[in-house]
Amino acid sequence: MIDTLTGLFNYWVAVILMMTGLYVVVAQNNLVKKLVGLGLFQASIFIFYISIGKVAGGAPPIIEPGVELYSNPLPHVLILTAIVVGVATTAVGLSLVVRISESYGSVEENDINQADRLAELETGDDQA
Amino acid sequence: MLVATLIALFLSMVLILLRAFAGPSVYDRVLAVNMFGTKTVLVIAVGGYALGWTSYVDVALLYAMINFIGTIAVLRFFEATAPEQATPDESNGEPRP
Amino acid sequence: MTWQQHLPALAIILPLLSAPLCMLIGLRRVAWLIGVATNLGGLLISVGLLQQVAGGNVISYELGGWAPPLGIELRVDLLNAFVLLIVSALAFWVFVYARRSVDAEIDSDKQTGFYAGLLLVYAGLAGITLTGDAFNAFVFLEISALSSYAVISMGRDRRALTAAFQYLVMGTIGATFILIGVGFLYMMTGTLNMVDLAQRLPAVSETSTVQAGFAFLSVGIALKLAMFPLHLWLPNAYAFAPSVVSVFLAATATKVAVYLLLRVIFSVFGVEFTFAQMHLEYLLLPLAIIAVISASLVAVFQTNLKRMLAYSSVAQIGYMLMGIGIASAMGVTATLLHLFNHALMKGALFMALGAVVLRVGSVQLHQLAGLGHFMPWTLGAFVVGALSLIGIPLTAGFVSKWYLVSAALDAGWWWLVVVIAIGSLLAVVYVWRVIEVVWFQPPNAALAGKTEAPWSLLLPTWGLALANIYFGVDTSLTTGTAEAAVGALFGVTP
Amino acid sequence: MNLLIDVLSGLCLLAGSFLCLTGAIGLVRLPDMFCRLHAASLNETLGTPLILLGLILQVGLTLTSAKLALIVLFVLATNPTATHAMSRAALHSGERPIVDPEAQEKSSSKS
Amino acid sequence: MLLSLLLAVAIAALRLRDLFAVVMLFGIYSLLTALFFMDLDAVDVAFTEAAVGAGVSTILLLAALRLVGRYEKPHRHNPLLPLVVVCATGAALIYGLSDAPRFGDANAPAQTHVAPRYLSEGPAETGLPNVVTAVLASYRGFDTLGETVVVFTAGLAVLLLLGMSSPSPIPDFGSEDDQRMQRHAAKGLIPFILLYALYVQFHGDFGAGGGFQAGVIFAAGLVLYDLVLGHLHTRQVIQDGLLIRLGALGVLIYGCVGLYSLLSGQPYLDYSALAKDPVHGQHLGILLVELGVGLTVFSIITLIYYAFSARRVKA
Repeated sequence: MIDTLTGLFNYWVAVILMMTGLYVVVAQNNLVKKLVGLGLFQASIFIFYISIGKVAGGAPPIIEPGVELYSNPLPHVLILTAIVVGVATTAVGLSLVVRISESYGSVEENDINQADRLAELETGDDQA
Repeated sequence: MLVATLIALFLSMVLILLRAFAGPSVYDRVLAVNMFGTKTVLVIAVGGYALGWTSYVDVALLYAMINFIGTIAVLRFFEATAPEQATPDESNGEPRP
Repeated sequence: MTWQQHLPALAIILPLLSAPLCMLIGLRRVAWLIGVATNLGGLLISVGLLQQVAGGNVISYELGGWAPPLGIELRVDLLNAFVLLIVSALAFWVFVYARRSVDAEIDSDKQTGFYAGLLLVYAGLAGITLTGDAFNAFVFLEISALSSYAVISMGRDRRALTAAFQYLVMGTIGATFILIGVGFLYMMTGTLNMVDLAQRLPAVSETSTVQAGFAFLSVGIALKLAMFPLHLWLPNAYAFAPSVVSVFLAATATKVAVYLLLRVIFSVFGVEFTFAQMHLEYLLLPLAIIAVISASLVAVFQTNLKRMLAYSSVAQIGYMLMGIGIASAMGVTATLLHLFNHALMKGALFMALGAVVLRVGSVQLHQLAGLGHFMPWTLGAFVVGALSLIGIPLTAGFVSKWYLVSAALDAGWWWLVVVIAIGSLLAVVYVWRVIEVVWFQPPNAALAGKTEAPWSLLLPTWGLALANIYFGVDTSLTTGTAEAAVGALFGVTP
Repeated sequence: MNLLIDVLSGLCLLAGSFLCLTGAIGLVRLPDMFCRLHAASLNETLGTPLILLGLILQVGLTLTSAKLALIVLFVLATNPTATHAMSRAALHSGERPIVDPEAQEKSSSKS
Repeated sequence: MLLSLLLAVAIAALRLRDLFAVVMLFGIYSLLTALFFMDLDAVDVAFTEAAVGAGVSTILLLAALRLVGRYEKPHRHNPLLPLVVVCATGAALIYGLSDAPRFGDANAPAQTHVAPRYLSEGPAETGLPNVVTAVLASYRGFDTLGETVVVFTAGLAVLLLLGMSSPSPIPDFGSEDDQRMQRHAAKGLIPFILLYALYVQFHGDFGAGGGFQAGVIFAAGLVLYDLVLGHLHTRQVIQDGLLIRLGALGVLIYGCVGLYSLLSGQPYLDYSALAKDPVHGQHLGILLVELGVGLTVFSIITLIYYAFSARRVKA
């Protein structure tokens, strides 16, 4: 039990961070904050992956003479890709938010939903 | 000695974080973030040396750059976001050439 | 290596590189031509691939010359060759259809980017379909997802923006869940290659880590394929996207997600693990049933026809999951057939609506009264697609429903047949509502002077509509392929 | 010689750490934004190079130490600039230094 | 220790209403994550996270906040459903981890199956001591091609969404005098930043770094120039349509290196076909692809930054 607690400490923290990030995404009303939450969520996955690749006493996987034990390079490669994907998603999300803010005048989910509902009720027409 | 330095750096990071949480003004936070960045550069440099990391200096150098650009960007964009907060006598600066 | 051996790589590379080529040239007409040419190439390649694997053999293409699991492998068998054929055929057809519709709906200075975006969606879907590497699938998932957000948001209505944003949030959570699942599997096996995973998983299948990995993968993919409680992003995204995008995404995107689910369930984890150990069917079946009934009910009350069809898509996905949930070869065959047939019918239906948007500018039901008299051909195609959607004999939709019903009866689940019947009845209701308004009501005054859609839209629409009938009559090609593909799935992993 | 270098670098590190820590304490304890800025930036601008200098002394003459020296130069150039920009921006946005003790009370209770 | 700090930052970011503060805390969070990656031997990842998380993401978020407003409205919401979702996810994660190999275990399956092969043979097969670069650009080169396309797609999406409206310079703060200091500092620093980017680009084979990081740093240099010396200047140097074309060109460079090997009868992206000696070919191939990646990343990030900062604030 103790071993499970300490031996996996990194993972526990990553789990709590994931939960925090996910909570921000699901519960927050502000679209920018949702994106920040998405960023937190993804960053915690990065921690999780990098923790998988760590070898106790290992060196960074840049081969040098005289060093025997290296950490696992594969998770690093995967996360490099994932970081890029993450920032690409953030950029696209932000430009959507900017456009939403311009056409609705708000970036709060409640306001937007309300505006949509009102428009549908008034015109009975939900296709521009 | 390196260890002592690291501990001092960590302590100051915690203190800086306190300020970053507390605010109250945006500039306090900008300042805190800027200081935090510098501390991170130091931790990487000192820690990297102490623990024998490879190519840690590159990362530290990159941090120093990003930190500066980040601070300037924050100030710029903040200024652009809240023009109404500026006092009238000082806000109308000369237009840029 | 001969050029035939390069087909798997080319199937992905061609659209992947022609998108930047479009942007490099920067002319919208050229972009469209490049798109059509690329997709024609893609279609030919996928036919070629299907022929190569027709005998049941499997092609493994080692990218970079590194043998898997070291490098990334493209792995083509009957299943994904079949799915690739669906995707590329629809993509080609959509591109033929696109020019007039895009001219009408997208600003001319954004058309080049729009075509490039569509090509990227296609490239991403082709990548997911062909790859034999779990992480690579994630990368292509993101390519197709990011480009779909972009093309969806090009819709004229501002709700296209919120729909795209909602899709972005849900899609990213889904992709991240998939990433967590892959991480768990990697932790326990040390590999990302699907074949290698399948070999190494049985040894550790009792561990909670693998079970959690399975759960995360399933939930992540379920988000992507809009499985019932996670479907909320879909209706608005399809309803407010530009017509071309609605056609393309409705016909292909969720299909590829269903394929991915099949791949994970059958090729990576194996039937044994999925059904005997994890009992996925206990989750899939109820959700599929709720999806069929509730989404069909909601569809009945929609006044926006595109949104109605989108809800109908959620219900149809329910049928596909039902097939998987039955967990027999027959059931999965039904799923595969429905993949194909649903692509045909939703393609035809959305294309017809695209033509309506072009001429009328709206797909609001009350504005379309009597439109059948002005656009008989367009709405004729709509009716054919709708009949297929209901599952009338001699249409494609009937074939897959027939297989589904037989599979349910084989399993002795007559109540499932009742559910399918209720779902089909509801489909009759929502489809009849439309037919009644457009054909039998007196023409709306505002419609005076509307003319038939141009032939460049009609031709592709009718092409798909006739395909619905053709594959309803001559079932040998589809059922033969689907049965063989499913046979291989169950055979490889007993 | 070695001893001398060790002592020197130790002194540098110690002094640098001290400055950093006091700067951080100042950041938390001082009453208004400008005081905090003052404390933080001055200490930092000296403290960071000192620590890095201590490190350079230990590393010896290699590519690494050259890069460290580059960081020192960088920090020396950017830190005052950033501080200057921050104080300017703060002043322009209506932030005012507290000069009168009563207001100071208020401000510290507020934060 | 580090991780507790991370947690504190994350929770604080959750609670604050001032979005500017949230973004800044997000920057700190990235810095901490990167520090943590350093500790776990992931130099390349730390490098990227620093450049991307603390640099690009933060600047983009700030640029977006300029356009959408800075304060979050207080609102009431029912936290029950989110809590259930989050707790279910957390429970599944914890359940999954209870059987996981211990952290740092050298005998975990992840460490014994494929990875050792990369470490033992990678340098000999590709001629690169940095195994991460070798795996990234050669063994899993197809992923990296995908990654480059993702970046390109993001640029395309932003271009489609925000377009290239006529530039509106960010308002100055203060007079000419105030900025003199920044300008001098920036003018002195920018050449170094650009030089450093080139160093990172070509040194990635041996140390941390590579095309992606170099592209980000190069873009950061331009962003700094733009921030301090004004929008209009930079706009004259680099034109709008040019950037997306450069990005496309980068992807095409990558793709065509692969096509070359395909045409010479090798599998796609097999760089051994590029030269007589396979190892030499690998090295050359990796150099070329990294160049393509760097070009795409640089131009797309600059493009995205411009698209955000050139947009006018609408009331």
